[in-house]
Amino acid sequence: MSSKRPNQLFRNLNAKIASVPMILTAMVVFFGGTIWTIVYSFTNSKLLPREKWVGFDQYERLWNTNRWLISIENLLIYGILSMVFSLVIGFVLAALLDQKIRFENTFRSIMLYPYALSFIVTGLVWQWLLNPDLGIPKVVRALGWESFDFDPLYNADIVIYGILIAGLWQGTGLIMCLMLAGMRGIDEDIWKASRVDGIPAWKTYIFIVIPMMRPVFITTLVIIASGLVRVYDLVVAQTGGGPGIASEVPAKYVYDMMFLGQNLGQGFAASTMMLITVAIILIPWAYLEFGGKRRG
Amino acid sequence: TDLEVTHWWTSGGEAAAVAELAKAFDATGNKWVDGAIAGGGSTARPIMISRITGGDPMAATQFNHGLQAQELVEAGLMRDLTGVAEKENWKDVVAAPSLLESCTLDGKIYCVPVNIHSWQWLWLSNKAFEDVGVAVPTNWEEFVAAAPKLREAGKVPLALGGQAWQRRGLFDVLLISLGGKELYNKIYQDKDAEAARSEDTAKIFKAAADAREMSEGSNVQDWNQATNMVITDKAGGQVMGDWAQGEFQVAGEVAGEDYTCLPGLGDNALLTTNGDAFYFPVLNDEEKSAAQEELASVMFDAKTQVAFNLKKGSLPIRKDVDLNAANDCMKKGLAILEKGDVIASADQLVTPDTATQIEGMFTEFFSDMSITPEDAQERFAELIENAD
Amino acid sequence: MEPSISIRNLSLNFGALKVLKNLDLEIGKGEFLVLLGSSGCGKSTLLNCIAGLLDVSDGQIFIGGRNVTWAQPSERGIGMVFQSYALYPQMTIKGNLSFGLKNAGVSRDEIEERVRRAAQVLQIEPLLERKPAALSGGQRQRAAIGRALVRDVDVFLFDEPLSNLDAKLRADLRVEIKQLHQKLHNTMIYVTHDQIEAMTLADRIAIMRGGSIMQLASPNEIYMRPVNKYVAQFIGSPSMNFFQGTIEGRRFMTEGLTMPLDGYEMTGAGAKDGPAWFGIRPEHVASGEAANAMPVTIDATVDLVEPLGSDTLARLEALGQLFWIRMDGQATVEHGDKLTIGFDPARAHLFDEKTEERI
Amino acid sequence: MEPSISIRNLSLNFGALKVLKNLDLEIGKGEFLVLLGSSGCGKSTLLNCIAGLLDVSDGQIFIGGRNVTWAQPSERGIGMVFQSYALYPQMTIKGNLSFGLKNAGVSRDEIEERVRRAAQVLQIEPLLERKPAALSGGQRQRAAIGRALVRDVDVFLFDEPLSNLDAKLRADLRVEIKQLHQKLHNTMIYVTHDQIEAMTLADRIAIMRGGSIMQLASPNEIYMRPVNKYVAQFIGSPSMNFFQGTIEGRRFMTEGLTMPLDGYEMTGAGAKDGPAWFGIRPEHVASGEAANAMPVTIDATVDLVEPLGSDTLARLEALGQLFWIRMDGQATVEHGDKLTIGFDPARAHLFDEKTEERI
Amino acid sequence: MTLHGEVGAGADGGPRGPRPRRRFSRRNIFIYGTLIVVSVYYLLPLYVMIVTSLKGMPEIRLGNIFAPPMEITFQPWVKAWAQACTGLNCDGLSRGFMNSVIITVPSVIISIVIASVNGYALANWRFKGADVFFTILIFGAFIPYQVMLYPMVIILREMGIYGTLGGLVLVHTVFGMPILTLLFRNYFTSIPEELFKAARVDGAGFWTIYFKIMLPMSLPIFVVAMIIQITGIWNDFLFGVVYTRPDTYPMTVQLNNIVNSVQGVKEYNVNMAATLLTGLVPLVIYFISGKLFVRGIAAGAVKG
Ligand SMILES: Nc1ncnc2c1ncn2[C@@H]1O[C@H](COP(=O)(O)OP(=O)(O)OP(=O)(O)O)[C@@H](O)[C@H]1O
Ligand SMILES: Nc1ncnc2c1ncn2[C@@H]1O[C@H](COP(=O)(O)OP(=O)(O)OP(=O)(O)O)[C@@H](O)[C@H]1O
Ligand SMILES: [Mg+2]
Ligand SMILES: [Mg+2]
Repeated sequence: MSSKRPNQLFRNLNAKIASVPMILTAMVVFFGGTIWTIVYSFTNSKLLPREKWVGFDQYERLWNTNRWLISIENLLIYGILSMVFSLVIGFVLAALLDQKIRFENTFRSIMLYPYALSFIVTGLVWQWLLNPDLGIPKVVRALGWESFDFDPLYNADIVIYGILIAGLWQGTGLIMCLMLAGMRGIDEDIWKASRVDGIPAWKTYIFIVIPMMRPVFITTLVIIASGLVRVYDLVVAQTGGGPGIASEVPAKYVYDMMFLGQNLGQGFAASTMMLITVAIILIPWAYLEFGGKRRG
Repeated sequence: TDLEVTHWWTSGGEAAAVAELAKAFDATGNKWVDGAIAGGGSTARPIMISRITGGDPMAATQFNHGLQAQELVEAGLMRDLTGVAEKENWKDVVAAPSLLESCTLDGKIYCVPVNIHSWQWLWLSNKAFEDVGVAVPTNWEEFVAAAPKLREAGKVPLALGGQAWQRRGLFDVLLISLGGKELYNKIYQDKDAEAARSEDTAKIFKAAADAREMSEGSNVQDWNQATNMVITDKAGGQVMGDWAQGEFQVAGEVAGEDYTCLPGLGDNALLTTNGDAFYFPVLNDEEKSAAQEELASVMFDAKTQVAFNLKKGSLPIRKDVDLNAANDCMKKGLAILEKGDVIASADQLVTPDTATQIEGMFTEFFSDMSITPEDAQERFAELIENAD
Repeated sequence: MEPSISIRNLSLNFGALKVLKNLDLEIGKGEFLVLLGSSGCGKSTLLNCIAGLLDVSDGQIFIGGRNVTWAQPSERGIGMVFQSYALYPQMTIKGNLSFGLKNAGVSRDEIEERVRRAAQVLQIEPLLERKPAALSGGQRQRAAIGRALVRDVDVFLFDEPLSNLDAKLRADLRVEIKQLHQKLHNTMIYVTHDQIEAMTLADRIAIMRGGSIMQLASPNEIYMRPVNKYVAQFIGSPSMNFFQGTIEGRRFMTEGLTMPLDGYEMTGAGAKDGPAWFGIRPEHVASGEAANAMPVTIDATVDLVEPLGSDTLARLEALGQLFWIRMDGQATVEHGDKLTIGFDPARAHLFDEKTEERI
Repeated sequence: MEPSISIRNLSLNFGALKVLKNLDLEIGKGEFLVLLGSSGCGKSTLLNCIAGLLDVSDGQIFIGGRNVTWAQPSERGIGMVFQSYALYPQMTIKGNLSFGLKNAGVSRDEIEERVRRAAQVLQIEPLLERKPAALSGGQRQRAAIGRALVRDVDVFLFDEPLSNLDAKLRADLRVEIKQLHQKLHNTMIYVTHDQIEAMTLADRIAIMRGGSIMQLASPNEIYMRPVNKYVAQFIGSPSMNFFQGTIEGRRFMTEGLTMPLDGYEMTGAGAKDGPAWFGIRPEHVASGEAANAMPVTIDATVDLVEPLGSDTLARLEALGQLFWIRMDGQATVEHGDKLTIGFDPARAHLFDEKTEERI
Repeated sequence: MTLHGEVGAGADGGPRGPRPRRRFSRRNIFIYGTLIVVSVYYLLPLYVMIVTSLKGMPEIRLGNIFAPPMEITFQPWVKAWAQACTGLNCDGLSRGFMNSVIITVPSVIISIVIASVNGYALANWRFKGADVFFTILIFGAFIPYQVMLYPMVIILREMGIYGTLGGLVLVHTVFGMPILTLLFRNYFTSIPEELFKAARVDGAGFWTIYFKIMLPMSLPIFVVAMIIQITGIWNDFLFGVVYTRPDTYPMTVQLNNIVNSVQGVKEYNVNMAATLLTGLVPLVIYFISGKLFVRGIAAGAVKG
């Protein structure tokens, strides 16, 4: 037992050794990969990465590309709507399930099961359901509503909503579960207090429960947001970006540029823009979550 | 020796054609391990490229001709097939020298072209026109004129799939067939933006706008689904390459009776030659390397070529083959080929990057009625201007 | 006493579990009733029934003469304060106080006025603009009381409001609640399992056990005349000391000791002979010189000493069993000391051995 | 006294927050030391430093003469008991008790033996095969103590072990811990903010405030001679009563009253004139007849009465301020009664107004 | 206040006993009505998939996708499982099933083991800089897979494990790590710290505490992690196709091949059957462990 302060590096060495995979993943894959991507976004790499520097050319081209702009716009629309709807629908469903109802488990399973299915499957099924010649639109017309003309997958103006319907179908169940868990975590006494105060249930949810569920909402937002940048699979399976380029998304742009267009530089530039966006959203959050407070 | 061959030939006709290749290869005592990836080149190519650059290459892989694989070749990842080619005298027997040309880099041959494809075909459903009481058109203009009748009868005049390459393809066909060889070359070969902005090109865009209107309501993604609309007489016609013929065959339809094919849209019988080629990544395994050369040789073999191309609906890459079994349409194509009315396809002229951009632009154009032909033309011209 | 709350034949079951069993209770207007009992005896359940937060299984509840058995909590004219404070965390204290009123459609001025008054009574005026998270435990509980206060109701229900506070704060707030009651004269029902709180606050204490009320009486009565051994043992710290023995005539006999029961007031018919428990509270046992003046004296050995400052508790060994006594704070005894103790059987409590009822 | 634990110049910071400040402390072998202080004063932090669960920022810790400043918790020869019991929920009680021994590689027989012995001491033998969830709070805490016990160590650390229990159980377990100490004679450090526990258990109490020790002395000394006003006020319930005034000569003068300080033992040099606090504990104030015998008498009005059964607390108004006194349990006073109270200044406590140090 | 009717009125004429509950109160109609409508939305695709997969092609072409099959046929299932062709291989999904199992099992196990140890180290053994790494890791949760595809190819190539099962496991471990580590970290943080302290006093080291104390307490979160990973890995297409060879293609790749290999008309019934078959494993897991999943979510995810 030395009285000297031992080398800090070797204190709790096991913990550090156990963290090596995490450190490697963080540093080599995510950090390294990000840096590598950014560096090569300043080259005109085509099929293979090469160090031919072209400055900001790729970015200039990126922001002059209609498809990229539409992708961004789509992601914005999809992102905002899917956040709003996921949260609202998830919350409302959770609130309904929270009413001590019968068959709660059944309802919950029904809402959650789509989450078990991949985006590919989701996309395929909804592509089919929304097909104007086969799916719901046809049935509605067959039922007598002749003028029913809802064909989101073939109408550039609303295609993104067609994707949204599928996306929500797949993801809201999980959000609902998170919300439900959050609601159940709220002190029973709060509910009692509000009942004694004569506050109607819906008001209690809106003015008291929602503000108390802040951490849940943050977790939920993170989960939705991390799903957003990956909306690729769904789009590919459901519309392939079409009609035209009406439902393109940034991740697809990146992918297509890198592998179809064989213009890695352009793909990397687009990736970098996505990463920057993510960073802008995420860093303040990470700071608040991990930097600001310490564990007591 | 087992060789893994990746490709994206998964439609009915295509699969049957691949089977011929496999059969021929298996007959040499080796084994063809099929690595089909469905969803077309756009799905398959990234996977192929990743595997090759990732150091886990397949033994052979399909690529389109042209610039797609050039960098892989330059990086020394592809096997040099010059030895086989010279031994078997490919240069002399090849039907479309330009295709072998595009397999060549610095005088060395790196791929095996296996067929000749041409894009400039209009496929028409005889029955569809019969239904509406119009004669089967003999050229594009008649087809356009017949469109309203088809519409009235609840048919889609022109079937057009949603994938980007089909849409650009349609435009390129219109460009060649209606605009002629010169205009085409100016634009794609010389990257002449002026030509792209010219009156002549404007006409093409007008025609494209017509096509756009005619294709409304197609609502399919894959090209063969569009073809299927023609086969089932739901659509009047489709502009598609000769590979569409494979689908008609699988469906048991007979050229001339059930359907009509118009090369060059019936206007300008010019064909681009395009084709599929197989590349052979460099492998460390001696045995496999030897088998690779065997496979290359099998693919180019005259017998295999006939069997393969009959199924595929394309033209063989060799001139020294007997094509008695070929049908009507194929013969029409051969005739044009023999006359030498062939030009290089756009894929050989522009980089994939530019091609993707042009595809993007046309996908947009064909699905968005609000884009005027003039706007589209201007954007097209800009892309041509900036092409490298 | 005009009843403010009366509970008739109340039962409550959770599934098969009978938590409250045919309970009857009348609470007078302005009375401070404490429900005391060990954990799980049904105190909170009873309170929740009164508040309307739980549906009764049987029976009726009247508040202020009205049958409120089926009324909503907010219609019952009650205010409630919870152990966990249950303040709405994202609202200021003022918001907490006024939220219920706003909902009830009380006018803005009236709300202002009521909040101001409640804040003044509870001395939380400077805290009105703060959020609960920025308050100490005691301040939070005061705010929670304020929320009940502004409702201007006749009945206050408290569910262990002080359990989450530390000893010092608990004592302070106890006094404040007492004063509040003296000022407002509302009916208050207060659940606790802390007997100090019960003793100091209550007009009457209801000792509950297993869903029934064992004894309902004033603190003094409960302390002086517990109806059964459970209550006797439950109230008082350290607990009452018990000897097992027999009553014969007017004497209690246990091993090695016979005590005359002169001065002991029997309940009911008077002395029944038979096996019984003899109980005496530690504070009713004298030691040292004072012991000699007592009718009964015993020799004992000190086993353990607990100096509390103001008093000293000592555990003795006597008659083969342990025995707590409360001594003066200045008393200096140590483990092993021999001591003579004495007590007056008139201050004792006798319980039937079987029924454990007071004799 | 041979020191069992000595802490030299210990500091601990959480980032910028200095929680412990150059703390020195010597604890004798077999001593029972209680760390007492209000919430957040650093008690748990100090205990965790001793246990090695927190890395110190500066200073040294010796246990049994060994410098253990950087030793692992398990190498320090300590056992620790936590407020939340911290029993491993998935193991039986026996598993809980033997876990540490298994880790240390103690032989199977030895483990059996030690567990048996500990279980016997704590009377939890019948519970050994149960899981913690199947135990009551008191049984859990006993098991948690058992877990420390089997480790056969010289030093036991307790972090508010009884806070989660109800009043009755708390009193029982307090006694058990006391007895355990009498039996084992280990060194024990016990954190609490309950002064009853502190008073009854401790050989010495360390009163902490803001990361420093204010006073370290025996319970009696702390009760009788608190070194400053904070300690005086902190110890005792109800708190000491204070008057603000001035010392002149050997008299204390406050509005409307002058008291001779005969019999008051000054600390240090003796009387310093100047503004000061005069403190007197509620239990040192006599009322009724006894009051008249006291050197100082005051007339007062009863403001509030808290009958505790064994005693009665009363809050009086006297000299324009509130004033607590402790009376006999039988005393019957009521709000509004007039009363004469008296006390002996010899039993008072004087503190400098500025430094708040004892005079 | 008026009394609530005669029902159950007691001796005093007031209500007595439990508040009467109406089965079909407005509130109940609203709640159950909404839930049922919503359930229809969620179930519709599944219903259509099942119904379609049991129809023959002619019936599909004719009709209404919602109509139940007039003639139930299991041929599409058989075809999807054993006969559907991709290129030359006409053995349907069956080949992919074992591959998926072979890929999923080690990937799930290894990624969970690593992430749980990391989460535990982060929650209980905080060392300097851990938060920085963790933040970067969380950042990684937001990076689209496509972006990392290329760097990952290079990393695997440099490690020489490209195309091996090990490589694929590594990829899944890496990309599963952010969200799993977050889950485990949150869960372990919610375990009372005193338990951890007690174990340290008891002389348990890093691994002993992990295995003997933490692990047995973490069933719910392990279930959540397992479900997330099984679904994620089983459903993965991108990595499965990029980092494997044809003979080891997982089921999703086969599914894509079947669905996208259009031979003439799309065989919707076969496609649906194939889709259902592919989704079966995660679906079954969800239905079996749904309750634990919710519990685990409550324990691990919600406490941010
Ligand atoms: N919602 C419930 N469902 C089932 N049983 C319950 C419910 N609430 C309480 N109980 C049971 O009813 C009994 C009484 O509970 P109650 O909360 O009234 O006790 P209490 O006297 O308030 O105890 P404490 O002092 O611990 O608060 C207990 O046995 C408890 O387990
Ligand atoms: N991990 C930590 N990080 C930052 N500050 C801490 C941490 N742990 C404790 N503190 C702070 O250190 C101070 C002392 O805390 P400590 O837990 O020692 O108090 P305590 O005396 O044990 O209080 P209590 O009686 O409430 O347990 C408090 O102000 C607390 O906020
Ligand atoms: Mg309770
Ligand atoms: Mg503490």
